[in-house]
Amino acid sequence: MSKTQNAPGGVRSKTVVDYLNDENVRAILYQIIAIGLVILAGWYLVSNTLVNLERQNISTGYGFLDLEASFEISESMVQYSAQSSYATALLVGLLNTVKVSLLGIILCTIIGTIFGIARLSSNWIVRKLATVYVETFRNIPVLLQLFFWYAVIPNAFPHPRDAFEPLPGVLLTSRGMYMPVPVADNAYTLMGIAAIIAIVAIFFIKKWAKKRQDETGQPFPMFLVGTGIFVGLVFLAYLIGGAPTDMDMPELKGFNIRGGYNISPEFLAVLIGLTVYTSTYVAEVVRSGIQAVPNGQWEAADSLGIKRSVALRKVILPQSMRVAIPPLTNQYLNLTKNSSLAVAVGYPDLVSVSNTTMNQTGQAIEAISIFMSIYLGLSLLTSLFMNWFNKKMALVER
Amino acid sequence: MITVSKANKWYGNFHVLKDIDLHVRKGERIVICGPSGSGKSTLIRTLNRLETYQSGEITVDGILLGDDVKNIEAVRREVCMVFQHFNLFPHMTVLENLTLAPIWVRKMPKKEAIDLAMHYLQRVRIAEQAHKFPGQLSGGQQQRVAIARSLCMQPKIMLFDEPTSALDPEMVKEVLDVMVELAKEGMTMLCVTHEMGFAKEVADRVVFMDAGEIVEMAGPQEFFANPKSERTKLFLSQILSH
Amino acid sequence: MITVSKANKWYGNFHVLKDIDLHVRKGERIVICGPSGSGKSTLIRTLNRLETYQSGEITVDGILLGDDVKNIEAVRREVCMVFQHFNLFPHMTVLENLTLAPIWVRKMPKKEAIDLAMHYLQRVRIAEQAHKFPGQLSGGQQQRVAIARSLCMQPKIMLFDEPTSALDPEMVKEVLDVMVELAKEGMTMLCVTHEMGFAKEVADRVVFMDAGEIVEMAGPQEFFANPKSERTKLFLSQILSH
Amino acid sequence: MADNAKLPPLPTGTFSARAVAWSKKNLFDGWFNTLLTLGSIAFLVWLIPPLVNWAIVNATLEPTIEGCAEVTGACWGFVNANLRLILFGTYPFEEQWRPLLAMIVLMGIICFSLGGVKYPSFRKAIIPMWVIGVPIIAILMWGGMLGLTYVQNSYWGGLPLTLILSAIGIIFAFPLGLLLALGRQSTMPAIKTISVVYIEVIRGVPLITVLFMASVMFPLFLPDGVTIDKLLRAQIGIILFTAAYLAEVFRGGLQAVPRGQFEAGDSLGLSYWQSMRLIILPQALRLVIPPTVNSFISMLKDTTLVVIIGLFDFLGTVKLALRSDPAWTKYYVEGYAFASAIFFLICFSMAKYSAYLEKELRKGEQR
Amino acid sequence: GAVLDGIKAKGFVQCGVNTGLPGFSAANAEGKWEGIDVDVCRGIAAALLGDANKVQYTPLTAAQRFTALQSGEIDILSRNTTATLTRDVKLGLTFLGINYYDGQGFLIPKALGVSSATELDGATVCVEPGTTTELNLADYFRAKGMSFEPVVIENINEATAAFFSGRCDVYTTDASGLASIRTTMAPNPDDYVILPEIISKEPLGPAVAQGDEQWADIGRWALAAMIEAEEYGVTSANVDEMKSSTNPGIQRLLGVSPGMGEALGLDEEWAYRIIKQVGNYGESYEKNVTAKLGVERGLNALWTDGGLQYAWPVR
Ligand SMILES: Nc1ncnc2c1ncn2[C@@H]1O[C@H](COP(=O)(O)OP(=O)(O)OP(=O)(O)O)[C@@H](O)[C@H]1O
Ligand SMILES: Nc1ncnc2c1ncn2[C@@H]1O[C@H](COP(=O)(O)OP(=O)(O)OP(=O)(O)O)[C@@H](O)[C@H]1O
Ligand SMILES: [Mg+2]
Ligand SMILES: [Mg+2]
Repeated sequence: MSKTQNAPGGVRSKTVVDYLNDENVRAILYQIIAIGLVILAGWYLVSNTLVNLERQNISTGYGFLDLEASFEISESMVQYSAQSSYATALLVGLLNTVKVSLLGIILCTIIGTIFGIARLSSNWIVRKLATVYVETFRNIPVLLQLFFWYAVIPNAFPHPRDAFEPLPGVLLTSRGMYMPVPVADNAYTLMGIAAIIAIVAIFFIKKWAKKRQDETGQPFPMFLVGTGIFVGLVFLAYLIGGAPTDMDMPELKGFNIRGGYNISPEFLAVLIGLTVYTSTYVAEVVRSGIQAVPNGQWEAADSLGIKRSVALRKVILPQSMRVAIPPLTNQYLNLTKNSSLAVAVGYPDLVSVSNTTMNQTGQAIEAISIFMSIYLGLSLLTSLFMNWFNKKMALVER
Repeated sequence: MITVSKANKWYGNFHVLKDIDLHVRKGERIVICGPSGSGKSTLIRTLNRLETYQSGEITVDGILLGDDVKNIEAVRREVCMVFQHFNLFPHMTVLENLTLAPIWVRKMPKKEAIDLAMHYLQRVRIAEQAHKFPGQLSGGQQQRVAIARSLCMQPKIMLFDEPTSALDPEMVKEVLDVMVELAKEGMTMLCVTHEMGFAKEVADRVVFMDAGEIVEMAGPQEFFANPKSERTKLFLSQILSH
Repeated sequence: MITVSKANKWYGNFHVLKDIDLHVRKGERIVICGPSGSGKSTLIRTLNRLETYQSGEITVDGILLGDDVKNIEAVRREVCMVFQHFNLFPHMTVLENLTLAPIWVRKMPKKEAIDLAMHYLQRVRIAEQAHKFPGQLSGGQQQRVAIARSLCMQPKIMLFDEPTSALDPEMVKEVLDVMVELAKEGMTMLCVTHEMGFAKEVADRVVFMDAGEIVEMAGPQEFFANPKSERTKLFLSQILSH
Repeated sequence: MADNAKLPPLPTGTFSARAVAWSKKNLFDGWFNTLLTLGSIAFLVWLIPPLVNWAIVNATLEPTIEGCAEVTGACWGFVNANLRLILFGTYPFEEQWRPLLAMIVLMGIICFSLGGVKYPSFRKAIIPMWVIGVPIIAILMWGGMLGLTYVQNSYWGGLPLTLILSAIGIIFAFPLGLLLALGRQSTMPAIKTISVVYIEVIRGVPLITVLFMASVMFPLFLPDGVTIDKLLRAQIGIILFTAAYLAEVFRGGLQAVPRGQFEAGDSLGLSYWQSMRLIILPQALRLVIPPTVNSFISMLKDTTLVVIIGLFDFLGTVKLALRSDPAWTKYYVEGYAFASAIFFLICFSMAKYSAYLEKELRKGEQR
Repeated sequence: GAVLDGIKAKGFVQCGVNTGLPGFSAANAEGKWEGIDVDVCRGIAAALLGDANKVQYTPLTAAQRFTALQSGEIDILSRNTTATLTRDVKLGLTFLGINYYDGQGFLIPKALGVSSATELDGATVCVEPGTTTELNLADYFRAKGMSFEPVVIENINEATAAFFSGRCDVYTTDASGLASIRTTMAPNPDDYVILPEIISKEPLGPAVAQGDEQWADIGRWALAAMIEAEEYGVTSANVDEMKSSTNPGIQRLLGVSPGMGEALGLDEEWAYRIIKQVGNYGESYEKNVTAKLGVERGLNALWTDGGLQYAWPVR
């Protein structure tokens, strides 16, 4: 501010008291004090830690990351064995965390939306069942629920030797679910390329179709044509590639079922537990999102003669989405964070691997700092993505 | 066009509409006024079946308004309502607001719907705002869009529930102007409003309601010049004194 | 009493107040009007330091209004503001609303504060509502409480920002009556309002603002009878026509 | 008005006619609803009988391992035999009336505080109740005075511990969260940044990492020879964690108070702290009571995570009991079911209460 | 040293134990801590403070145990901890001796028809994390050129439940644990066998932090006294009669001929009190391990009986 501080009676120089009475000066003082306190506290903790580490001969630094981990991890999305480094082990844990969180987020959104709408259903029994579901699974600690699912899943299915085979090649056992996967072949690469070409083609056709509709008002059966192009092109590539039929079928070899793709009971327990728990919150978010749209919007649609189903789709849901996004983001973050409980039922997530690492190397500070910053990073990423989405959905205001 | 006979409505035990009798002819313009809570909104919302009624009979354009879904749909195609708070769809542009109902209810081709919408937007004099969102418009502009949206359904009857009372004083005029024009073109209109100037200018009849009853019903000259009932006199003295 | 000289204010790059010059003598009653967004609210809020200003000088009752906390406190003790939306404290009874500032700012004993409050409540004619909560009162009553609350601070200057525009038409009169009384008793008042009847009756000067500038300033007779600037004429035609 | 008042027409018909009409409207309204109804009924038929058989018909309450071995259903005998261990953990056996009493006192204060929201006359007593109640609980739990023997807090456990961790957590997180919320709203960039960073960092990491840090790393932060015991560290971790979440709750409350209220305070000449204390906080806090109760419920559920760092909260003592004799270990399903039931009871009733409060408060606004 | 002074000042020993491992340290139905690890702490308290009950227990998870010791939160860690070089040197601990010799083994269902660990190629193995067990397992299979799939479960309840539901072919942990899991938790114990191979050495013992030699000495010799008492046949029942024994070893142990207590900075009755109040090693083993887990002495028999328990002489 460039104003002079002269009193109306005449010129007088400013005293210290005048300075202390100035709002701006005061604000700066408060801030300096606050920052000072934070720095002081930080310095105190760090210096204590250094002294303690020194005194107790505890080694520090992230050098251990290159050492051989020498423990096995049951499921991994990258190449890993006991000879791999701790860094690789942590990466495996991270990927497992991401895998279960991502799938959990998708599933809990679907299930939560269904139950959220069911709670507003006009069908009494459906409404009550949805309420019971939501209230039950919301009010029991998620850790207990994980224990519960992990107790149920391995017991619900037979030993691999007597595996239950609902579809040829799909095996349900106490060690999880096995599915056949195609053996690698050039044809699949070709199909991938075809899929990309199809998507690009569909993109352009859609642009053209929109233009045509705007000009002539004639709609274009985009969904049918698009599906046709996609399926056709990919199938063509499959035939050109020689139509390979080899599948890697899961079958019993020795102790275990070998081959195919395995979904372990630990993973299932964590996934189901987190999904069920979080879906109850998502259901509440969806319900209140729908209820948050002012009644006037329904009335306006009614008075225009628009059918309720169309009104829900075109008028209400797009608006409730806007209300629902911030609390949904919170639930997604919670799910990601709760995935750290996977350690309790033996799913090798980030915390589980870090825990073992911490125990073997004794370097608690480093291990904790690694997984804390990874979680922070994941949370930030999720928030950023949802903020971006929120902006996209936000209403334009004056 | 509209026949209301002995209509009664309760909210729980609260009797909001008491033996309402009202006949509206085609092309007639009716202004409804009365103190707050007297049931004005409830009455016109009942005509559109936004509210149910419990006894009596209401027919609109020859269609009996009851629980029959087909009848309700038919009535709603003919009767459009403009609300105090506009109730525009905030996530759609002005144009999308206007074309939504023609496309989904009248099954009109999109292009035609847009032409129609632009026609009515010009009529309410905001064609240049077609691609903005409601949130970007002033209150008066929003209300004009709401009127245009109703007009796009080409209704036989328009209902207005205090269309100007949420507006800044300067914007009232632009909305009233549009309504006066409509009235002059012969649209059948029922309008809840306290704008007595408007009532004097266009109303064929003024209806005064109090405590759920129609207390007085007369042509505007007579209504303002020599109101019969005490309640009407009191109300008019309050509303005109400043 | 109030001297504003060459005051300028920006919101970011938006210049809301442009070289405002205004002198208000003790006991003078000023009405400010102008189109929406012209900076009327901003101007009177600046006088109370609810908003800062960036250049120029404002002195109130001889105190320079700047960044000095003591000065701000001193000014606020002398200047009270009545808002469009009343801003009563909903968790306190009417009486508590009125005694809050005398007790905490003027350090008045509680009993004395209550006597004072009852005095002003009688003056705005709602003494019988003293123990109700604001939510239980009508809009007009709430605004009268808000005025009484300001009076309890026994200010030298009162500012009003559209005190009647959030009220139902029936309630406007009761609030205006109270304000007219105050004006007749000689309180220094600045009032943003579109109630032209009020302006004609009590204003010593009418200030017309547009786009952040004071466009015209004149006694009410002259202002309404022959406005000088085109902008004023346009505005008056809009506001008086209905 | 009274003379021409009529009563609304009543629904007519016999009871059964009305029941048919009801189910037609609520259960079989259209083919889709009929399908849903039938599906739901099938699901219930599939689920309920086996569950009842296991939990009640074929179950036993006999508190011996032999008794349990004989039945095919649930072995509630496990819970029966170890009830005191499950409820109070390793708290000295003869002294267990003390945690019981402490728990009753705590529940009493909590209920009273929640009731205060509804009955304004209670309100003045809430803070004194806590000020007196917390020391009473502390004396009961620790002892070491008034003739009570000293009990170290590494012996505390079970339901009292769960309740204490969450109640103390909320009480201390409350002021901290309030400060953080005010800090986050501050116009001073440094203070705002500190608050935002704290809140976002804590909210960005899982509670168990905070607990790990409190239990494993925290001792390293302290100078040599200064130790804080495990329970206190976990409690501090929970407080720090909860404060960040409460800060967001409060921020919501503060934002819900209209700006005009600040301005009215300013224009009456009240200072920042006066406005806060007299005008803003009373309104904001009233608004955030329901979400605060919800935070309390989350915290109650989250205290189960302290088993991961070796404290015996209610879930921890169930596990402890499962291991008190290896022969009990296989009855973990009964143990978890019991724990679930207790947690459900507490959380559900509080959630209902908070929903009820929300409605009451909304009514209050409209008055 | 500082730790010892601290203990004397506060009047009790703060002892870090397992959060629940039957036989070693677990709470009984009355919530009292029991087990062979608990008895070590009780013995030390008896020697130092005169009363075996002057012990406070801090239950610790595997992850917390070393930090708790380093920070001084506990005075002694008696929590079935394997003594290794890294822990001794890098973590700054001092091990006081071995109170349980263990080794890692395998438990498998009979139906699999496996009689040796060398046939386990490709098996799924349930294991608890964070201990040396997990590493030994990986080492063993690697050394034998076999592969396996681990299922790592933090909590023994979940881990054993998973094994018995068929989630794993093999359950591995220390042999002491295997025996008790088989007898008490299996639906039918006869369906399961413990394989003969022991794949690792697990010397378990109490540890203290480096830096207070006197405190370490007291702990070390309290443990030794319990073992030596068994060698001499001194039990809690006959310790009073034994005071009049003519065996010079017993006389030194029980303080009849003075010198030992003084050397430790204790009174001469220190070992007498341990045996009187806690019992000798054999009694502790019998009461806790044999009774709770049904595990025989094996490696933990005295050296004179072919075992490894061989106390440093108290002289
Ligand atoms: N859903 C409802 N449930 C119960 N009572 C209602 C409901 N809607 C309105 N009422 C009551 O019915 C009465 C009439 O309401 P209505 O909105 O028709 O009045 P109005 O004449 O339009 O008043 P205003 O001028 O304030 O809009 C009022 O007393 C109102 O409180
Ligand atoms: N906090 C703010 N940040 C940016 N611009 C603002 C802010 N407050 C007000 N403005 C702008 O400053 C201009 C003047 O606002 P002001 O509220 O003073 O107008 P007004 O004359 O009181 O209008 P009205 O009659 O609608 O109350 C407007 O264009 C408004 O958009
Ligand atoms: Mg109305
Ligand atoms: Mg304004």
